[in-house]
Amino acid sequence: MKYSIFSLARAAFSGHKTWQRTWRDASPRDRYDVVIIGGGGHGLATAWFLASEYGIRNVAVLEKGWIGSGNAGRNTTIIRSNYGLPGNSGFYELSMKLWERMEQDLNYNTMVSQRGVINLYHSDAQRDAYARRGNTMRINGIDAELLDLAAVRKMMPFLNFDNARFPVQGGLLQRRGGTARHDAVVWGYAHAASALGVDVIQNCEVTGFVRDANGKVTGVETSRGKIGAGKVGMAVAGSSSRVAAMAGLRLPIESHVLQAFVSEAIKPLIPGVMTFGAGHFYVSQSDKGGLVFGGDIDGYNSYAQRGNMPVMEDVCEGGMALMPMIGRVRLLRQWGGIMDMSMDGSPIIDKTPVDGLYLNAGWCYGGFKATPGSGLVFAHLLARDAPHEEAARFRLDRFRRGAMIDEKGVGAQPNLH
Amino acid sequence: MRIVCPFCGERELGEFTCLGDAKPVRPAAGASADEVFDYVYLRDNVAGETSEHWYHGGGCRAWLKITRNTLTHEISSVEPAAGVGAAKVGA
Amino acid sequence: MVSLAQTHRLESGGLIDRSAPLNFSFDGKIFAGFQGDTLASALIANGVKLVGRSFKYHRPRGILTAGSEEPNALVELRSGARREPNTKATTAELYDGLEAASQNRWPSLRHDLMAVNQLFAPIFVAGFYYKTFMWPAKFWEAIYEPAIRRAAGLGRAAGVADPDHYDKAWAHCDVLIAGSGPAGLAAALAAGRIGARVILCEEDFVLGGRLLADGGTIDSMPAAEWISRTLAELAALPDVRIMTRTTLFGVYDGGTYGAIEQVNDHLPSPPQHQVRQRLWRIVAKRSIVAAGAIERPIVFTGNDTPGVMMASAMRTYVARYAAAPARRVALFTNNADGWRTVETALGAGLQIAAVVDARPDVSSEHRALATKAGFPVLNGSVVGVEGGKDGVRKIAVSLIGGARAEVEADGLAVSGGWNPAVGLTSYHRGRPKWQDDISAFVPDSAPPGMMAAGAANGAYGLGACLRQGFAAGAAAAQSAGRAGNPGTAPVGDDETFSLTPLWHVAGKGKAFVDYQHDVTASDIELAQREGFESVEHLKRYTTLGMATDQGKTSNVAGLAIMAAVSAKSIPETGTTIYRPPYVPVAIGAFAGHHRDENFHATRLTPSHHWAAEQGAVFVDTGLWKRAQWYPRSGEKDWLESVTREVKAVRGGVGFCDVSTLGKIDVHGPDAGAFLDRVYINTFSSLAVGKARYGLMLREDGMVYDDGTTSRLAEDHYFLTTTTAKAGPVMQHLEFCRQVLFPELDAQLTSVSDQWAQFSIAGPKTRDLLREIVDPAEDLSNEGFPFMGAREVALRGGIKARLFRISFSGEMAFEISVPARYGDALVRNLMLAGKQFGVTPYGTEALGVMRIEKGHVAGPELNGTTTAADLGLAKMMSTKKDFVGRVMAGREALVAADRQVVVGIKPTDKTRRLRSGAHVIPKGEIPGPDNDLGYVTSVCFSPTLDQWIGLALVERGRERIGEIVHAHDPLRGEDYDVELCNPVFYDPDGGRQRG
Amino acid sequence: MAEFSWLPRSPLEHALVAGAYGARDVEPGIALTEIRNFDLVQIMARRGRWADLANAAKARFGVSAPDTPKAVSASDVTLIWSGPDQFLALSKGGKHTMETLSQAFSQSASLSDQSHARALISVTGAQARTMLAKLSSIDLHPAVFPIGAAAATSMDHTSVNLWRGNDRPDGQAVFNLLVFATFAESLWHTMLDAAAEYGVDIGHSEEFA
Repeated sequence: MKYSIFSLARAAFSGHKTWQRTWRDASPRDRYDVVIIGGGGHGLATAWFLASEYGIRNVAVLEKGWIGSGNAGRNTTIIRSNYGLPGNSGFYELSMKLWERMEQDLNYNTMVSQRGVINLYHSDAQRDAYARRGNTMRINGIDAELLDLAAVRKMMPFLNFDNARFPVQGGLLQRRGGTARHDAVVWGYAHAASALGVDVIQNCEVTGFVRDANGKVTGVETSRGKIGAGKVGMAVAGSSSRVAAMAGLRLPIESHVLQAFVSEAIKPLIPGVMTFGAGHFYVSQSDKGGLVFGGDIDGYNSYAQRGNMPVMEDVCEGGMALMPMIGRVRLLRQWGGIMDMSMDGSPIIDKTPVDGLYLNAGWCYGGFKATPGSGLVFAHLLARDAPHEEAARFRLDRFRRGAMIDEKGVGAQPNLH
Repeated sequence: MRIVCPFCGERELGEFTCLGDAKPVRPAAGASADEVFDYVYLRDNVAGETSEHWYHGGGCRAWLKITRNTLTHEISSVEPAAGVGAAKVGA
Repeated sequence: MVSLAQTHRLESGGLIDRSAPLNFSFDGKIFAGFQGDTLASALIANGVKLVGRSFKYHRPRGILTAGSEEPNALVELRSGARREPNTKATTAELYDGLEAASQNRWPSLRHDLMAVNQLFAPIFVAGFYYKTFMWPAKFWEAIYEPAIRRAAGLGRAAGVADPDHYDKAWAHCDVLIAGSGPAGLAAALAAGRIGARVILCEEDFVLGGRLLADGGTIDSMPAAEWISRTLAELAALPDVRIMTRTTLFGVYDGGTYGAIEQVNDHLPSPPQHQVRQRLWRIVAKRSIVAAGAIERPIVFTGNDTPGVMMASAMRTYVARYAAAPARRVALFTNNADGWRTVETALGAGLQIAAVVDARPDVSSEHRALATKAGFPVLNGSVVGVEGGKDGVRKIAVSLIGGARAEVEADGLAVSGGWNPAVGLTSYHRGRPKWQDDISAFVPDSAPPGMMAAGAANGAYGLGACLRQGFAAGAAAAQSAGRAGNPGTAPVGDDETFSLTPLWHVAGKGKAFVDYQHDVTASDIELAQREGFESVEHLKRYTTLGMATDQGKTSNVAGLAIMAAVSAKSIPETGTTIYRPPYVPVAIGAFAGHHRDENFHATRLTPSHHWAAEQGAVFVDTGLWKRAQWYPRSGEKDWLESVTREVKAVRGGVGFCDVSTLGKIDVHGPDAGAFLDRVYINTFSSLAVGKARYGLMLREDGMVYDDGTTSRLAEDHYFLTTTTAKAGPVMQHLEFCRQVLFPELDAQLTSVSDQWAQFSIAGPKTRDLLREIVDPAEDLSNEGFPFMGAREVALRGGIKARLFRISFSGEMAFEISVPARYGDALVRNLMLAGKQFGVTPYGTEALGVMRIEKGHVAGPELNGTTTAADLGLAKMMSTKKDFVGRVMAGREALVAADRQVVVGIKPTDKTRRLRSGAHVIPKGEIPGPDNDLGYVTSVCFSPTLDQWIGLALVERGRERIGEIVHAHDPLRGEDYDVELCNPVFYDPDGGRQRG
Repeated sequence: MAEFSWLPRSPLEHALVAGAYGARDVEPGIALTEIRNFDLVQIMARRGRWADLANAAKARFGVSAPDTPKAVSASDVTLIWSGPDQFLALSKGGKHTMETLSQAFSQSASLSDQSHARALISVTGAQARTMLAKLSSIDLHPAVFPIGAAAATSMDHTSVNLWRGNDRPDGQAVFNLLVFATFAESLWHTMLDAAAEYGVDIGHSEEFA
């Protein structure tokens, strides 16, 4: 059923009894052309692009729990394409363009809200680094503006300009950046992919790979039986190493916990997305009114999906340093996600050394904004066996070659990215 | 998290920094680039018990080898790194 | 003062202090209450029923509960900069002058135009917004979203800086107890008597938990008397600490707990020098969750009408606060416990209109009570509530068997049973288990060291609470290693708990599950229909349980309804993940002291206060404050000051505080061998008395840091790092020493703070030094050659270290003295240097001179450059192993097309350069494929009288002499620059060697 | 030629204002005293040389070098454990300076002068533990942190050496803090903020507490 204000009004007459499932409740079939492991945003987007762009509809998405139960459902919903290095800029802009048409593509309101993303700077050196980055964006056809102090003051008069330890000097603004409703992205892709024939299979945990005599992956073992596959794509960020290990692979990835926080709902207080340049704090306000914020990863390897107090305090200290008006706003919920932290802070989308097995991993804490782009380029790789041009640098062998994409310049130490 | 430093006793997480997996051992001089690549870049990234290098930078500045479960954060052992306490080894 | 009637205050009773009347205002109207009231109890005492509006439909709402589970009675407390949105009236302590306002309504609470949303209720079902507002795309940001955002949210934040202070503290104990009800107090008694260090946290301002409202007999005395005896005994124990107004909100790893103490929220503002709230990090060997249980509503049509209240809350208002929520009370219950409300109400002289009991049978005692008091017992369910903003008027009842009845009442008490407070026990992602006899989830697993006791553990009777609490206290103390005698446990009555599960009474009209978020039973049915059956999907799709009450009254009912419609059992349906904090906590408390200037520590150099006296402008460099330049009167801008400083150095002599560099003593017989492994170049061969520039890599082959290291003795090197990397390099070196190369006999100590270090530079440096250094010291080029390093005596007796090194390219020394002499040294330099025009210079002039000299610094050492990129490939020894050697050789890191450091200067000498501009081949249209690199550092060079800079440019060294385009679209600038040798000044180095 | 004066200046000279601070309506619950002008030498045993160092220390100071988190005092020196195989020697009056100690430990240890790298603050008073609980994650309960206990720890993300000295004559516990000199002023302000509500008596001294 097509979603619109008219269908809603019609359904209202029947007490909304006429609505169907948002996606079909599929059970696994024996074989698919492509099996995607992971029913998060990336996996479902990949399936949708396979079906809609590449004409491959005999596709299953296997999810061990409920769709969106991983990082897709526990991130801070920011979308942006303000990267500074070749490889990243083009890819994230591709993704941004797909965000801009997502609701029409999917017939699902994912609440893509381009209210702007600003990275504040507090020193000349930081301004220069942002200038370099912003110019990269402009050269790649991405919108970027370097704001001075007066412009920031006008836009965000509530920041601490008077007695800050590290006074704000300006910011790098991407007006097209913003937020989207994370769960809706998952449901929207499931809705649209399912409509094109993709099987979205929940409560189906992959427990191993089926390999032929040559070692080629020909299917997966799951908690719901063996499923044959022409190709298998992994989109399980947070668990990439665990799943890859079933195929005997070791990855340049560590799993780390990133905490996120939301405040009680309050009337509109802040515009857009802000990141503090002198501490670990970024924030936006959801449509419901909660301040959604976060900071740095906890810094130790973890699969526990929960963090500890030092980082929680550190994040709130950053928040209070930046805008002391939030002192009496209450933190309502705290949670954690498992980040696939790669060795250079950038993702990996590539064939693996195992024939038939394809990898989409290493998103660090930037995975949400990449969702549509990741889906498209991974679908391309699965369909064509060659990288999409905007993902040509996200190769697995780049670490061995020395062609890292290291935005932060901290090297092979995942917890610093 | 609380870590029982073998020198200082139980201390809170904020005094420590985690570097990462302690299993990879730095290859000796003359090792191949592949061996060094493996050491620098590839990780088992275990979901479960694993050993890690932690630094008690906010305390006694000892590097520690900690066995910790990444699913529960439970710590089962803490040992000093090889070079800590070297004053008490045979000269 | 006006005397204000408290129309619904009972004549006697309650734990309020009638001798301490307090005035307060709600929506501008003045009311009176007493010390000991909450805002909610005081409003009730004044007959106020309507206190808020719901989130989506703006339905009128009243007070539902008497605790932190309250979904409805949220107010903006206080005003101005202290305005606190979404404050629960049920936990806000009354103080004189309290100001509260209702929220999420316009223009007023009684006449809220936003209630028009109710007209759209047929469309505004769960998740409706996912199905619409999609066309046209641009309308989302422009029209739909702003409207939604304005309508959403609840209260308004102050919007200005919080004027109050917060701090954070640590506490340590053997046994931590959450809750001061019978189980908590019994636990404290047992653990305390055994000799354990005990901390008991109670969110309320009075101790006793449910005993305060429900009373009972313990050890043959009234509960109140038992409480005061128990508190006296606990007070006499040296290591038992009772913290009221303190809520345990989270449990973290290793027995670390978070608690929030509302130190001064019960006052209009904190007294001078005191904080508003304090965040506690409590480290406990064992903990006992005795946080009780939360009574749960029954979902029926009209259940959100003001005047519908939880049965236990009604008891609390009547018994504890002597405030009557209604004069004529009806009770709707599915369990025996609800009947306590009847007893309490009758005891306070209120009328009972009827008891609607969903169970087929009611005990004979209760029947007798009904007969005696003359009210009917209706076996059935409430199916409708007549009433509105001003409360309940009439209740429609469907009797078992199908008959209907109506009851006139002005208040309806509801009890659907109790849910143990399983939050704390579940925060490590443990799921509670279903217990059939009480139809509730109880803790199954718990974080290490934690146990639950009493109602929090599903034990609802007073006797059981006391027994469980006492046993838990004793067990916790013992397992924490204490071995005293707990004495005997307090004894109380055992009550039987009889309940017939009832979650939802089907009917027409809205029946609310989540009051605050307006989630109805039919929303849950819709979610199920659309496939959102998983409880997590249910929560996310309908927003059930995501409001400020965190679903304390709604979650279990919601999933029970989901279980029913999806034909599963409740345990099969399961719970969502419980997430801390247990109650919402002010963000300011998590920040504590660390805000404004105190966000991070500040490091000051030894010459800081002297520089401040000179009027220096300071710049933040990491935690440091460094003098950036020293403006003089008449100078029109920073550039003029900096230019003067540079010229003064190049033409005479100046000095700069460089104490911020990291300084490390490397000692031991293997110190040289150690440095050989951490630097790319060799240090073991360095002669004593000499300094050498060193470069270190990360193991991935990228440049990590640089600095000058001197050999002061055979077994003693003095290593310097950049300011930014001082801490990380120390950690890295300790890693190398302790982990990578444990066989080496080397010792490391940070001496960053021991030495005040100054760079003295310029052709007259020696003249100045000779004034200050003991004349016996030979400072000639022969006696103290370039890169020499040694200790010298200064005039007046103290010792200093001199290093003949130069960052500026001038004849220069760095001098270091023990830090407490740093202030004296600058003053003496000024005194001695007056005759030479000595000029203090700041970091800007330092930066100008290093760019003129082509030295790389932070912008070039950006973590993605190799030694070769920086033009330092020749330093890499091929004769030894060192950190980063192998990975530095990877193909892409030695490729010919890498971006390398070059100099740039504008072809138009009057043009200003800016860092961050990109480099594009001349004549080409900028694009990703011809982006050759970017400008890293720029300055106005007074020496060359033009702007110059350094850049990282693809094949830069091959391009020297090429004119390229500096492209800076961010700042709207495009201009030609020439790529040149990065050493702009004295390329032969004659000046620094002279 | 000018004659130069070399007056040492404490890192707290600017920030420390002697006298009362904070709440005035109560008996001061905290006394903060800076001790100025001391000698402090970091002594680190070399590889395999702990026994030699211990012997040398015993001979030089008359007490055993601390090998666990403790502070041990002799008549003219306090030895404060600062990490595995290392301790600090704190003294006054030039008795145990770098110069004088390097002879005694030349074979067994590496010495590093820290005399100017730290400020020394003593905290005492009825509320000392309460106030320190805001700064320190260490358990300072008398049974856990008795006289002579020491800790290398952090306050306000800054490294400190903390040890408990002898009680004051009135029975109040005394906590000594060595803080890095360039952080001292900042940490001092943090301490004052933590102490203000209890009333503070501020002073400085040339003598150890």
